[in-house]
Amino acid sequence: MTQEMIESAAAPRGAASAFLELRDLKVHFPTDDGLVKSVDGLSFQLEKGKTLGIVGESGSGKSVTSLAILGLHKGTRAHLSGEVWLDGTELIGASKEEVRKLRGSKMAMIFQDPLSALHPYFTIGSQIAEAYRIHNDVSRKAARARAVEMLERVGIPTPDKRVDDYPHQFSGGMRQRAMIAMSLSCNPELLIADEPTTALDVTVQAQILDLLRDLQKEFGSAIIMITHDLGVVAEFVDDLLVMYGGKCVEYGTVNEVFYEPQHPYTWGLLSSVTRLDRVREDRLKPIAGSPPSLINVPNGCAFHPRCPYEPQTGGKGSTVVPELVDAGKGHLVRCHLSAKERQDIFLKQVKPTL
Amino acid sequence: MGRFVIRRLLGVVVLMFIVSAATFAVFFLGPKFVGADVARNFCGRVCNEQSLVEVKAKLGLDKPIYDQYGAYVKGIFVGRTFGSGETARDCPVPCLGYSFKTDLPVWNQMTDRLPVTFSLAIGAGLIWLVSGVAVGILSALRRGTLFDRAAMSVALAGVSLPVYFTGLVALSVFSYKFKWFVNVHYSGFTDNPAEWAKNLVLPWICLAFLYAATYARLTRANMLETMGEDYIRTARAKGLPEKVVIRKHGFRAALTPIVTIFGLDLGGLLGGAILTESVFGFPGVGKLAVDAIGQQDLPVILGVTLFAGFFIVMANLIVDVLYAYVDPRVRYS
Amino acid sequence: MSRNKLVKAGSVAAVLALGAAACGGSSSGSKPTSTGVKATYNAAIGGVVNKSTKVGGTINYVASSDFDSLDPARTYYAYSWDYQRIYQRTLMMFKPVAGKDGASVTGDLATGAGALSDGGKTVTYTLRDGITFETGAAIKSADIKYALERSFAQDVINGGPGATYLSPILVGGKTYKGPYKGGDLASIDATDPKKIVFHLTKAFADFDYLMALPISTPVPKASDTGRNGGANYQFHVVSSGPYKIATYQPGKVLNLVRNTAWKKDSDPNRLALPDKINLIEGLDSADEDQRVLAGSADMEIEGTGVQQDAQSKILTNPTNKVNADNPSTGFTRYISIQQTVAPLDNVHCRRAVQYAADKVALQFSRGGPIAGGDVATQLTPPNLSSYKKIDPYPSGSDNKGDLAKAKDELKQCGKPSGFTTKIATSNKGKGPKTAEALQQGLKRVGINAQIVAVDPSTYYSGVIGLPSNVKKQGLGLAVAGWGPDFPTPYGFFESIVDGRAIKKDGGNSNYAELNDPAINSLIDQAGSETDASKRNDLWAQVDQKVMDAAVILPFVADKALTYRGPRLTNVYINQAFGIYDFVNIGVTS
Amino acid sequence: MTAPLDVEPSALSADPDAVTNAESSKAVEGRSLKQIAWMRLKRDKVALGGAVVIVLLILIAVFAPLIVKALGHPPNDFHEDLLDPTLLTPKHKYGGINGSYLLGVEPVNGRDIFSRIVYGARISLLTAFLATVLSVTIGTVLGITAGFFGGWVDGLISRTMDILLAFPLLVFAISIGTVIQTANGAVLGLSGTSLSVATLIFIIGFFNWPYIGRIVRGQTLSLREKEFVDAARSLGASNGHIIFKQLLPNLAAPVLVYSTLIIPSNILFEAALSFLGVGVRRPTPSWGSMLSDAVATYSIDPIFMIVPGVALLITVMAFNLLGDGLRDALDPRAGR
Repeated sequence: MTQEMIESAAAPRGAASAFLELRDLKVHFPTDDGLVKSVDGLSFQLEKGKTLGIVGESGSGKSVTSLAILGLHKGTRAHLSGEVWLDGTELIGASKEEVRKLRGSKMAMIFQDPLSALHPYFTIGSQIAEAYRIHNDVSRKAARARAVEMLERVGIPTPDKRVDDYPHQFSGGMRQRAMIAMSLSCNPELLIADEPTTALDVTVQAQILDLLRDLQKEFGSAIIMITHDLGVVAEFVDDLLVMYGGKCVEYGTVNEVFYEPQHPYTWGLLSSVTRLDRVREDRLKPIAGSPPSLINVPNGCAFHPRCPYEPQTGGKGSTVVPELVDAGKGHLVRCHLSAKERQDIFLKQVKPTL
Repeated sequence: MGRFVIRRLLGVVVLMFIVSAATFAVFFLGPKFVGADVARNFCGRVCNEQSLVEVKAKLGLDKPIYDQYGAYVKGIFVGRTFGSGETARDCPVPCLGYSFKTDLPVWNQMTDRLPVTFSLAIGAGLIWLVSGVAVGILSALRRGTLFDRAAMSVALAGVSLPVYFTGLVALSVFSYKFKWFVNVHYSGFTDNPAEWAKNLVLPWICLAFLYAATYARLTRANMLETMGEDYIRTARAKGLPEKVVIRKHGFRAALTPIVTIFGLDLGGLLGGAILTESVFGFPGVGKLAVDAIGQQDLPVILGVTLFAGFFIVMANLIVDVLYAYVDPRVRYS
Repeated sequence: MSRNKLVKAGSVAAVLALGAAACGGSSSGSKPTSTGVKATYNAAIGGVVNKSTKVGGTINYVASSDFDSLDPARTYYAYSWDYQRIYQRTLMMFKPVAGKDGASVTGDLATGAGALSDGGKTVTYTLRDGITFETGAAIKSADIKYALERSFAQDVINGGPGATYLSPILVGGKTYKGPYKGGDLASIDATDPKKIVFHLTKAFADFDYLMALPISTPVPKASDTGRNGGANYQFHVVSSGPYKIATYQPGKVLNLVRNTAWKKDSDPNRLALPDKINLIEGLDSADEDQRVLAGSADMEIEGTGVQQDAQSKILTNPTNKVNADNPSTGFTRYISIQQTVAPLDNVHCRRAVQYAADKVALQFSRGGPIAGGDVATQLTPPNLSSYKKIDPYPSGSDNKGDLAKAKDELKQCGKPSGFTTKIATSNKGKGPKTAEALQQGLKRVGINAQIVAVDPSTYYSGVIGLPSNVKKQGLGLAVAGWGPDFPTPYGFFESIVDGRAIKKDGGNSNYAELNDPAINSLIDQAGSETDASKRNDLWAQVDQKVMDAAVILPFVADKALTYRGPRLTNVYINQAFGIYDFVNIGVTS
Repeated sequence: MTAPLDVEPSALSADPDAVTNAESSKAVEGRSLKQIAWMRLKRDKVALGGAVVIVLLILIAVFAPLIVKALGHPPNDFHEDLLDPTLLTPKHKYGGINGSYLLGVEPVNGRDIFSRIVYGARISLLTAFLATVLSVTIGTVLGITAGFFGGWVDGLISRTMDILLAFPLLVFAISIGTVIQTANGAVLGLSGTSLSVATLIFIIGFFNWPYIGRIVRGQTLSLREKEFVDAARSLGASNGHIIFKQLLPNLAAPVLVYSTLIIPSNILFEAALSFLGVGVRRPTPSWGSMLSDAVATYSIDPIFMIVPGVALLITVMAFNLLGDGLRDALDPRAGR
């Protein structure tokens, strides 16, 4: 067990020992309508060579977390607090410039929609070369060679020609590969992949995942895989973090979460996955109700309005925020139900539907 | 690219054809529709039925409209000859005919006035482009600050202020009250560049103010939209310094549409900054148009309309070509 | 007469003044008697301001628009006629003198007035010696003959008054088409290069006046061909006077320099003082005023008067005021009341209009007492010899109309609650304001009028100058004005009240189509009356009768506030044009 | 990530980081577009201010006779006694503003500027509104037609729009205005002021439709490809049904926003034409013709120029503010 969830309250101060460690990260956005608490007290650790999956509905705070790690909320109206330690450096308190230098070199990100994430006016090659040249003092020519090399590495055929193409001339899968090539151009030690395969068809998906896996092996990078696709999770990640309403609701190794899910929300997620191959209409409401408003997060457990087991908490669900507690072997869960109640419900009601 | 340009040029010709035909029709049929006779305007004080017939013949108004139009179009491309015998006048290519009122060749009248309109439009254009875009960018980058609010309030007032009001206010304040610019009138660039510029300051600013306001709003909106684009986030994620992100990745995408709109606006203005010229009494193409319209000086109206239409269409064309050059998505599709 | 845009004092009247021989006692060749006067307010009316013979310098004139044409056969603006006298010579010319004498003529190219023979049907002029074009070529009688013939060619060079005047007078003139198509007009005989002989259809006493119009400016036939001839001659005119055109950019500049071919001893009328005369055209009116007041220009040549801003600067500043004049322009501003349009065919309805009009409002619409003029109660302007004050329709002590009388007239007309009609006006200048003032006045007695505003270029030719159109469109009221070029009653009245002068197919100036046999016969009587005071009595009767018919509602006797640059010399108002005489103006520095 | 407003929570596949751009991202549930827009608009004090001014202006225009009766003098009545007889400008300072003449008097004839401004609001608003209705109607109908049917219909309409946009608009508008003004008889059964107003409406409305036509066409093109249209079509819905029940409701927002934004430009257009002398007939008051009249005297009587100019400014600004607010409310991404 390399990762260990640390309750924010009990978090030891001082430099973190893990390669990446988040301590009580909070990202809040003041808006006209009120304060949006996109991420509200998130902590986890990640070592090199390992992969952490983060799943959750839209607005659960997954992407905001990754942008916070990269320091992309700096200078915006977002209120950040907590700590982000990367290889011994604290990033939240670090200067903009310091974080910028790390960005793209030590940590890189693969974005979800490569068509909109690549600049339409510049060639693929120049965009990759640009990323390389920021952090490496090399000539244009060398940077271009690097771009070709990276394109070749991610499996673009005739990279020396395609290097001068524009993003719109690439197919969806190729664009994603180019995106990956760009992210990897400086051999980052931390790679955050935000739904890297969502826009792609199944075969390409598999290729991209293979590619990431190979690259991870080669460079020993740590990867955070943000996804809604539990299939990808099952195949690719070591640990899994389930987010709901800006908070972690369940955390554990992928096997534990998959085979012994503890949180009612996770149950819902898992049931929706199994329905993927079913008729489309059935998928529309996997979990009753809507994601919570991040401005008016429900009192108590954020999930309680949608939780079918809320009555069993005796009113606690709508009044008290449940703590994140260890359900054994580092498997953390944020739920008022007792371990036994959860066990019963899961075995009797949920498991048969999976 | 070459074919694209050629196809567009052909389109221009067709368009000009239609514009001229429509203008011709409006002025030939319009007066008939309301029961007026154009020839009577140019018949002089001693107009009687006989001289009316003679004037009609002289102006070519006695022929059917399609003949007149045909001769007109022919004149543009191969020139034509007016009258016959000793008093015949050759009107060389591009012949837009002679003014009914002054007997001057329309082409010369327009080229005479072009410098005025060009001076006005291009000077004002540069001012509003630079100031509008600068203010828009600063506003976007400092969104929500006092500067942004102040600039956008001024811009909003700007788009709500017609030049025939700002012009009068400017004249009454800066020309009459403070006497910074007395005798605002057009003076040729070649005569005295300093005088030329001094006289153009007020018109430039008044005309530019209106557009600068629009451009500031537009630039700000575009800039904000662009800076929210995913590819800007990507650029930041690469670790690019913010300056580079804004200048290299932000500007190009945000300003391309501005520059194209600038082309169109400038093209429209070159055909005559009618209101500005009227307010400041500048003898430009727009003033020519207004005067000619009042006098129903058909050849001049036609000439100016064609001229203005030509600039609009050419601006469109240039903008399209430029756009294709700047935006590879257009180029390759 | 009010045809030409912008020109208040400008334009031209039909000048067939039969009684002109007695007017001002014109003995040709008489030297200007006026002595110089100091620059004071109104000094140039009747006096010569800054009399001087100092030679040299440059005059800078300004104008808001271009001349109607520099072609002597085409021009028809008064200021253009006046201005062309600087560099063009005509057979006869209006005397370049201040005061009443300016309205009489003297020989220019001719040695003197035409010699009459054959009962007045043959007129012979002898040309002076030493007269030349700018090319140095001698001016021969054939050049004048050709110039007069040109003015018939309305198909090529339209606009000028030549054909109207000459075609009924010259033998064969009615069918003559001009030299381009019609060859030569036999009734103008130029066989002797020093003599030009006209054969008239009937005796015509005012022929000398006709020959003072620009149409008699000599034109060398050789210069009137090809690219530079015909309609293009206006851009290549050949000078005959002391100056010639150095630069002409239509609508921009007209620069004159000395014509070295001109010989002083051939021209007793022109002093030719300045070396250069520059004119900048196409300026904004307010800009012109600013320049003239600042001294960067010397004078505005159109004579329409300054704008309101300059008016306040002139009248409130004594330094400026001494350089200003407020001359009568000889124009009467009036509303034509069309008896051809119901219910104005009824004299009582017309009189109701006369009484109901608010003359103060109308006067203000023209610019008030200074820029506009005095309230008029009759058609005859005060500077006309036949002027005898009458006020047939007194409009109350405050001049704002007599509404009781107006209502009474309406009752007699059978329209006690008023009626509706239209007011036609030109849409430029002061016309619209005048129409509004009239409209507002008439509304008080229930006469509701709708304003029809038309561009000046069509207004006189196709809108109110075309009787059939007046009827068709029901233009019961029309904003108009009339002034003679030189103040003779005949020139003033003939076109606008003589029923025989009605032009049915366009170009009509008798808008109301007044055709009263009594008036017609009075006009004839006055024409043949040789006694000046009796003749003036007859014209006064015409005035009275026209007013009785109530077809013309005069409201302002025109004035203009004009400014003369202080460095100009020999400045005076020429009565023939109602504006400054440009012929002999010089500069002190 | 387009405006996540109507989006039902489709589990995990909906878009994720809603909050990167805080503005666009409220996880607002269960409210209709209308309600949300209204909510946003209510919060936009500036836009509301614009709306209040517009309502006031409309009331002023509607009740012009009453207002003038209470606070002014008949708009066409002359008051020469209030003028300096030499200069014809108001005798008293500040353009003759006093308790009886709230905005002073006009030079030359002494008409009550306040009354003329109040009546001028009628012309301004009437022409601008009706012209907007005209161009929006033509633009929407032809835009939908072009976008929905495509092919040669689209080609024809699009080319027509191109041609109209290539016309030097103002030159053409003045020309037609002049030709109509020359008509002093009745044209198509209209004459006088009503003819000139109808002409203005026609000119302004007709030449503006291609702008809205292009926008509607573009929107229609993208809507046509949307699933709900496919669904309706597969259920056998007629074109009419699709256009009126599916497309039009979805076009309502952009059309509304655009209409609000072209009203001010139409007001300015009307004023420009009146300024150039081809607007409404005299003596009907119009702000543009007041400005045009003021040209002669602005140097010595600036009030007469400033008053109509400011009236124009306030009106146009109010519409612009409301239009901006509406646009932000209905489509938060545009214009930010």
